[in-house]
Amino acid sequence: MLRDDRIPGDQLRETASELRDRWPTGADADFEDAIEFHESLPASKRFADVLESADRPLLQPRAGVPRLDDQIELLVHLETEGGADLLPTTIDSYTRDNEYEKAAEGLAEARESGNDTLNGFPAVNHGVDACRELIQSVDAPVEVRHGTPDARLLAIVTLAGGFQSFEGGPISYNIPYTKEHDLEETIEHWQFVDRLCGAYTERGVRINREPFGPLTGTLVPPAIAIAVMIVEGLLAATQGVRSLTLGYGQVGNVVQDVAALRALRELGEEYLPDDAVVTTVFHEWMGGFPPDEARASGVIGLGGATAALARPDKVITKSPQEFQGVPTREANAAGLRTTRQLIDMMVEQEILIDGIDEEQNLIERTARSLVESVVSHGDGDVARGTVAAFDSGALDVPFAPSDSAAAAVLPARDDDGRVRILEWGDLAVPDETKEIHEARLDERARTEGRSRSFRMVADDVDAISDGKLIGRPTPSDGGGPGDGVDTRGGESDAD
Amino acid sequence: MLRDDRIPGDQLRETASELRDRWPTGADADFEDAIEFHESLPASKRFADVLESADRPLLQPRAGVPRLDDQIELLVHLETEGGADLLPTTIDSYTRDNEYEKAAEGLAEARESGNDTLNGFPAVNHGVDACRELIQSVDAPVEVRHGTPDARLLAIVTLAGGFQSFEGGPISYNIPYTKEHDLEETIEHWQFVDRLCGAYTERGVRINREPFGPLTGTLVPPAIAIAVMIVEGLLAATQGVRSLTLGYGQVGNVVQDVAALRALRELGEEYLPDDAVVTTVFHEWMGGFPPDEARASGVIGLGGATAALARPDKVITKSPQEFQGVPTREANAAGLRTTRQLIDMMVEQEILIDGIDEEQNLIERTARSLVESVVSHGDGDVARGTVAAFDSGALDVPFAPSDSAAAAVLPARDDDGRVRILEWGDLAVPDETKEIHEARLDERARTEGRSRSFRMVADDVDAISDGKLIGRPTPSDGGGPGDGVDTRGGESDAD
Amino acid sequence: MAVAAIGGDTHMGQTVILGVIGSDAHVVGITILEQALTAAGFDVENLGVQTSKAEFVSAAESEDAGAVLVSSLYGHAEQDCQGLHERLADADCDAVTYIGGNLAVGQNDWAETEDVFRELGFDRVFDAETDPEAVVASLERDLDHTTTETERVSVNS
Amino acid sequence: MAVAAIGGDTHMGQTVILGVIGSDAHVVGITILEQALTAAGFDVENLGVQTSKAEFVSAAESEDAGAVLVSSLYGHAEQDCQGLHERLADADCDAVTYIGGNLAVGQNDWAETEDVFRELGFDRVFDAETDPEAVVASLERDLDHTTTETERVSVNS
Ligand code: B12
Ligand code: B12
Repeated sequence: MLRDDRIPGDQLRETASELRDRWPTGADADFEDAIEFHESLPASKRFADVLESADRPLLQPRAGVPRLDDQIELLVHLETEGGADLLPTTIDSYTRDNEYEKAAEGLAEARESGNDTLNGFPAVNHGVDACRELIQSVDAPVEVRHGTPDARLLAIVTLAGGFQSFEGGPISYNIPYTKEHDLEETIEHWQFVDRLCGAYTERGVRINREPFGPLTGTLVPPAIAIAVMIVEGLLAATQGVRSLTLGYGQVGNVVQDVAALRALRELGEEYLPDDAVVTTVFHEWMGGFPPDEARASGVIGLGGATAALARPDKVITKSPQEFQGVPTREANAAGLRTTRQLIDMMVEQEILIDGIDEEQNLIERTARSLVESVVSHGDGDVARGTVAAFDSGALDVPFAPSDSAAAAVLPARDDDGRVRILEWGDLAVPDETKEIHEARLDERARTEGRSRSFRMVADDVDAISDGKLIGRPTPSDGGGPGDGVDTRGGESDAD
Repeated sequence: MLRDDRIPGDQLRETASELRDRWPTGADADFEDAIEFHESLPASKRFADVLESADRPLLQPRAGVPRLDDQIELLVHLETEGGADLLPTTIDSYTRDNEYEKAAEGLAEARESGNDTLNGFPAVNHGVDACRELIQSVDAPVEVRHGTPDARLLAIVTLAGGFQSFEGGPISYNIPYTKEHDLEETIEHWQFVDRLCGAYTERGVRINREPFGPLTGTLVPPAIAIAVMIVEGLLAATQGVRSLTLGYGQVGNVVQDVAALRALRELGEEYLPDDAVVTTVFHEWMGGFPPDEARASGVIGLGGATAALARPDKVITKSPQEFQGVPTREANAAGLRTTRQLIDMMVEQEILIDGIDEEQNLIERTARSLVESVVSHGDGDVARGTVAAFDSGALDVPFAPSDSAAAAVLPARDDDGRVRILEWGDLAVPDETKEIHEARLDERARTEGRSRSFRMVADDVDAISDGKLIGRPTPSDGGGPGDGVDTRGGESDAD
Repeated sequence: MAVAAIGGDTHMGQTVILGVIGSDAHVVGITILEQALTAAGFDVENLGVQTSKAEFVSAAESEDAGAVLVSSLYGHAEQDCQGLHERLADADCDAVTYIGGNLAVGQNDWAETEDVFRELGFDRVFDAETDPEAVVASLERDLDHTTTETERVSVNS
Repeated sequence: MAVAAIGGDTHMGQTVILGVIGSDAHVVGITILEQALTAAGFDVENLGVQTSKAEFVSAAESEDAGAVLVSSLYGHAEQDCQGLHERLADADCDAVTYIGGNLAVGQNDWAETEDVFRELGFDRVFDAETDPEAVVASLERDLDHTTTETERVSVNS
């Protein structure tokens, strides 16, 4: 039965050896050998240390292409031309689905055709040695970024391959990323991943773990994201993880974003054990981007400005080509530099904004009530509580595609652009909190002369890509300045 | 003798007819005919009305190319693809020097070769009809932007040509733009320009006048810029100008920029006559830009964010190619859209920042003391006072190339990035103000472990183009992330 | 985005099948589309994300669908749609087929992308800038049109 | 930007002429350069902005300048520098000549721009990204070099 208990060493070894048999490259992932490799790395590649000792927000992009040489080139480019402080390796979708066979085909095709036929780096297929070559070819520490519900083999291979940070978690890489994966099973799989990281940690190789804060990336109310971060942090800590980077995705309202990042750090430190070092990561806007690089740079600019005000430990940057597709390396580096310029111009300024405390307070109260509800759903066991709370809808994520989540919660912005909750489902939130949200949404409804409804949600989902923060109803729908894209979108008739 | 008195109507006519003989196109500039043309324009092209009735900051780029058809195309592009609310026509350097002969050569060459051999639109050479064609070919109101000490003939031609806004002023288009032009004479020339605008205004065609607030664009202390704006506003109002847009160039410190824009509006309304409508314009960073479009977009982003907080009536945008040279129209439109995205995402948010009042107060006290000093230097006459105050150094502009200014004032940033004054020259500022600045600069000197000196100034001048706000001393000078430009600058050896 | 007034006419009772194909989990687009289509009076069967070709085909078959709307955002649309139209044909399904979303990996040329999906058999190809109203308008045209043609055929036979 | 330590050695007493040519008024660059060159021990004669060719030539002549540094930012450098080197030659001035700043209108190709100014006779061409320290280093090389050669010549004669 699922329990929030540390996996015994022998069980870890047993499962590991079973998993290593699933794909030929698994055999090369020898733990002792891996420890040795990690110990051979210079201090500048120790992810946890570099991140935790930084005196300014470190920048990290997302990036992954199928071939090893291309991936090395890409990362070197992001380091030298983008000034990335921390590097990523984003994994392809087949690997995320554990379809190593299909990934192998895609990789072979990529090698033959020279085209990027996969949307990321199939690390399992590449295997341990290739990963080590990658780690050795760059100067900064590298993280595995993916979206994999069952990331056990991926973790075995990549950690043995020298990566020192591993993104994801049982909620954050299930609920937003899949339809049918069972949540209980996913938690077990991540207990394994965390336990593996814990095993490295015990041997002095402190693997950084980063739960994925943005979730569905689309108007996620801060308290929900924070509650999920705390729960995943707790589960990871149980397994021996000692370096935890909790995430949060920008919503675009400056006061709310700064308040949320502070609340995240505050509650992270409060809930997580003292021997785990807690850091925070701020993701630049994760929702729909404008179909125009110039306006996208504006969105990125607001991300950088917010980061300068909130001072998270790390910022995950976006590129101006986010709307279009996987960015070119130049665009990816551009996103880094735009962000860097804003942070560096603002970070030395003292800019004290009113009302942050109040918003932070509201977020903390709500997040606490969600975490407490998880704990009580599990009679004190966070693992079981998570499953039960999602099942009952006490914990929920808006726009969740997963069958494990109610997805009954619907967010909408208030008149100031802060993300509030319009539909609560069965979310475990105090009535007093609900009243505050409802009052704020009523205020907006009055301003707009329409009633609160799904139309607000739909309008808000598109607002930033349409060039605004709040999806106000417009008298006419067309018009507006051009967007630098040739066709104003739409269909191409086949006749 | 120079006096701040309205030019009598007959003298205006006399000078005008003299000027119209200086270049063949002058003959076509008939005042009655011009009034008729202006009256034929739709309300959407009445510059003053459009600007003064706007409910959000309007955006305006800078743009000028030699040929008429190209200029039309350029402006249409900025309107449709950039979403510009107000349009510019930037005049070339020869015209600014009243060298219409050279401008004619450049224009002929441009027409033959298709190259832009002039750095702007030679409006005098084009003449009245071409200007009207330009005005008729676009939808938004258009302003003449230049930098001409003696802009009398330019004003005669362009106002007859249907332009409804005219940038500049006797200080702001002399001190930063020329070495040898006599200030007294320049004031007389601008009294003519303002009187001409006043003549249109009396006939119901309210020409908007916009003194050039950024001055030398390089670390100009807000109080100096504001004092110059007030003085130029007063001189213009005397001549009958009734629509005045006072300008200010971003310094990059958010608190100081918001405070300065508020002070500008406040003092503008206080000092200028009630029958003149005062609006404000915020120029995105006018100093040296980063040699990299991505980082330049970051600078522009901070401009947009500041505009959203300060809500000026108008914003003059920069392009990401500012460093390189005159931007392509695409880059120019991109600067508009990046700015627009930031403003529209932020403008509905209530973001109350502490300490703005205090800074505003300091700026207002200093600016007031400068304006009072001008008045007393002229025994109550602002025109004569201006000449005398520049002569004595009581009014001064940092980095002024003009022989008319002492250019003894040297600015530097304090530890928070606000522009303070390091060298005062004879600037007419209360001791108490000087003490505040000096204390702030000492704070910075302590932080940096070096003494206050010109090196701070030099470092600050380059800071934003190097990616920071404050020019801190760096242990090593090289290194840092690439800047997306192939060569890291420097010389090319001819051997 | 503007959403049509709630409660338009019902459109011939012909079901519209909607889903995200392959292992793609981007759900926001179809959530918005479902809402817009429903508001416009269409009968929508939303299969959700990570829907296989087989699921599309069997839903189209069992609902006698008038239209099959396939969404794909994550960049593997081409692989995921291989053979879909053959299977629809095998099942005697004559529904119009649309595909929309972000259809290629990376910064590809749209015209090229478009051709690829026409070749695969889609009647209409929509990019990621598509306004839901445009989809509603298209479907209204295509479904009325299809219905009329079918009627004419039966009169003639 | 880093500025050299104040009070370096004096460089052979050879005057460096500095100015902005034509009707260009961009003064910040030469202000920074003057300061850096002076700090490095050069004897600088700063003619300021809007300096004509004639002014450059007569200053170079009367100061027996070792180097003439021409700055141009506003995009008319090419027109403004036509004939400058001929006039310097006429005045028997053998100073090394540098030009720097933003040398073309618009978004031109640097290699092309560079060629244009070499053709005009400049010994070195600097772009707008030039660090003042690089100018100091170059001048140190060029002026010492020139001096040494001159000395050698006089020993031999
Ligand atoms: C939010 C988001 C996510 C969220 C999704 C949460 C969720 N479950 O929905 C998260 C963070 C989980 C995520 C994950 C991934 N994402 Co994602 N994501 C986005 C993002 C930012 C916005 C998408 C969105 O919701 N838009 C808003 C909705 C309303 O618009 P829409 O989806 O485009 O739908 C509209 C139109 O496209 C059209 N439409 C859509 N479908 C159809 C169908 C028909 C028939 C018609 C007519 C019209 C139509 O109408 C819709 C309504 O207006 C986009 C980039 C962007 N667009 O800005 C990337 C993006 C789509 N993601 C991308 C990628 C690669 C991924 C990942 C593979 C991860 C990665 N590398 O980290 C994973 C995939 C996981 C999986 N198994 O699917 C890429 C796709 C690359 C490509 N195609 O070349 C994009 C473009 C980002 C990028 N630039 O790299 N993502
Ligand atoms: C500040 C500024 C102004 C201020 C100048 C105030 C003043 N009097 O100094 C104001 C606002 C008045 C102004 C006016 C104009 N400007 Co202006 N300005 C700038 C800006 C933003 C910064 C220049 C600067 O001070 N940089 C900081 C200093 C430290 O750097 P620097 O000047 O480049 O100098 C360094 C190097 O270039 C090099 N260097 C320079 N000279 C030399 C010489 C030698 C021998 C060597 C070795 C090295 C060297 O070393 C210096 C020190 O590091 C630039 C764009 C940019 N660079 O970001 C535009 C820019 C130079 N201006 C431009 C233009 C067109 C004008 C105008 C014609 C106006 C217009 N269209 O409105 C007028 C010209 C008026 C006139 N008569 O000259 C263009 C030039 C276009 C081109 N070359 O293709 C630019 C590039 C802006 C643009 N993108 O359009 N400007």
